[in-house]
Amino acid sequence: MERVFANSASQSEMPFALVQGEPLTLIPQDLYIPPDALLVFLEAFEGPLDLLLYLIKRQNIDILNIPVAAITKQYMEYIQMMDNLELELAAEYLVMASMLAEIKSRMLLPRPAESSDEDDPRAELIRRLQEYEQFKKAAEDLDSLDRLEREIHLPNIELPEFDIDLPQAQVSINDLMSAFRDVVNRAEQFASHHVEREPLSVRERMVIVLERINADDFTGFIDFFDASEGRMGAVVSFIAILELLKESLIELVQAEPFAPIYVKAKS
Amino acid sequence: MNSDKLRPILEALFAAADKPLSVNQIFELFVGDIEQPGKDDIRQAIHELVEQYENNGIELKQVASGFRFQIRSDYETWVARLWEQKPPRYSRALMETLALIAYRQPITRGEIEDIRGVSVSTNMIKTLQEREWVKSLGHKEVPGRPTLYGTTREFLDYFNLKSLNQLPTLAEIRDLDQFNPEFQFDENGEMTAKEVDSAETDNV
Amino acid sequence: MNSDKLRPILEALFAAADKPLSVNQIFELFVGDIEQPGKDDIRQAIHELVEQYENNGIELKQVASGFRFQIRSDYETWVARLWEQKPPRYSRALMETLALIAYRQPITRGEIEDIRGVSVSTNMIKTLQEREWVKSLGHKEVPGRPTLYGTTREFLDYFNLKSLNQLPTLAEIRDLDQFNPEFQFDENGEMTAKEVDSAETDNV
Repeated sequence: MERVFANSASQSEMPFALVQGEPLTLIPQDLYIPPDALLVFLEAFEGPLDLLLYLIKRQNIDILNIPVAAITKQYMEYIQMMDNLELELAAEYLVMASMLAEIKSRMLLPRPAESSDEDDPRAELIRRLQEYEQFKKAAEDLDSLDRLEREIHLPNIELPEFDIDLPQAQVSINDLMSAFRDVVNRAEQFASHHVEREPLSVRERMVIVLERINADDFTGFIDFFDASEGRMGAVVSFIAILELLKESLIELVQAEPFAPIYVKAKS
Repeated sequence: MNSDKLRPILEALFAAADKPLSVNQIFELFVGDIEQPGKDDIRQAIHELVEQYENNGIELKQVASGFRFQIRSDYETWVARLWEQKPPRYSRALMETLALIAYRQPITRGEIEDIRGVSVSTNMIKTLQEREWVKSLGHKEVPGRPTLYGTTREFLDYFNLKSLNQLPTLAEIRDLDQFNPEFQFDENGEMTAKEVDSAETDNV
Repeated sequence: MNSDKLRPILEALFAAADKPLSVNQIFELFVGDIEQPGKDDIRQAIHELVEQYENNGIELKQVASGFRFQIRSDYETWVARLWEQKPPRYSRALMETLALIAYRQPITRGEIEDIRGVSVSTNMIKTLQEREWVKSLGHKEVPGRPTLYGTTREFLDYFNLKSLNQLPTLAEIRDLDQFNPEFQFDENGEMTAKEVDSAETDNV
């Protein structure tokens, strides 16, 4: 296993920094890759075909003439690394692994002397790799076209003061609510995004605080509390200020102990 | 930089800018360039541009904070027909963006994108700002200093709300769904025109 | 209506519209007017406008769904200084999916997945549809009736193209016949790069 890696590394360089001699069980032993870097590296692949293409290109192998055994071995090592890192391994990577193993085993069998190209067990894999490479390139070409918001900008030309009322899009509060419900439902399918649900009164107060401190350099902490709002109002203000502090949107300033506290925009 | 070279650059700048540009603002844009025009060069080029557009459908016009291109009011009749022909409609994506700004303000564009899992186009935010439903509340002090957005007084007025507090909570929205299966979407994700009978909620 | 009169009206229309305008759309705007221009008049005026803006900072450009004013990309350097926001970026996965839809339309999600070798997330298709780059063209009459996707005119407009023909040509795939069926393993079962004449594969 180490040998293959040494080989491949000598043929072309690995694309990230290598740190030698770390006593890690992570394979291969002579080639330590910081797990973070490896993670980024592995996540850069769009899938098994992309990974295979990378392995082939890195060694300057003609795609039409893939050394299946060597490539399979390298491929399996990457799969193993992903597994060790507990990367969520897409099933497609495993399917590809078994496809490679099958091709490899078929190539070990003797073939009739009169075999045609179509009988080459690699044919299907090569076809897929070529097709994928074609569209990988097409995607890059597409990405480099001039496009709106990047190279192409549209003019922003002001309308004159019209005497006529231009129609505006009509929106109902139901539209707004269902849009919110949908976006939250969708976000919740992905565990990483929990849309928190602070009471809106806090959100609203946060905005009020922000508006006020943007207007003035320093606003007294006390000014955000209005006795007429009662205990509930004070609590809402207090939570809003804490929330803004947590999100690093504001800071509290106090010159010395017991001096007045001021709220200002974080800078 | 002579004015023949400067003129089309300024033309591009005035056309692209979403606010009027003053001579000073334009001057600042060139600071550091090898060929840096002086303020008089800029004034001269602006003067030429104003003349160049004298008989056109658009004009370079001076307003309080600088110069901007605008449609000549002589052509109002025809321009207004563009809207009659195609009354604007908001996309689903825009509604979701508005909903997130309303419910999660202050919020940055990046945060909206994180929650939606889909990128938010500049145009969408611009449309909401032009409608005066959304405004900038300042910047978040993180790398890139992204703009924080929130809803406006006009937003509340439009939806007939006294305060954000009156917006239904998510739990209430979900409860409502059970009684009211009227949130229908067609294949393109567009909201259908069909309105619910609860008159107090939807009218604008 | 002669083209001297028509030209500034069209100029105002193009400047005001937020989407490209086609000759037909413009023609419709004048229907019912006493002085109603014909389509050829409109084409002539557009032609003159394109020429009029030939050396300017903005240009009247034809894209898939019509003509639009846009800032000439020569001036992008300066225009980019006006805004702080970076243009939206799209992932490789999204661009690959979009490329497949553009070049292979009509295509189903399953077919895209076959070529890319990975599954295509629902969010990605949604993003593409929200951007109005991709639309459903119907269903394929196979079990499961999967949706067939294709690109829209807005896709072409966004990428500054008049038609699909203007897409960069696909790289050629070399013929499978060319490939060499010869290979050999060394003692350890490692394939050698060396090519041999015999079709023997069995010395492992």
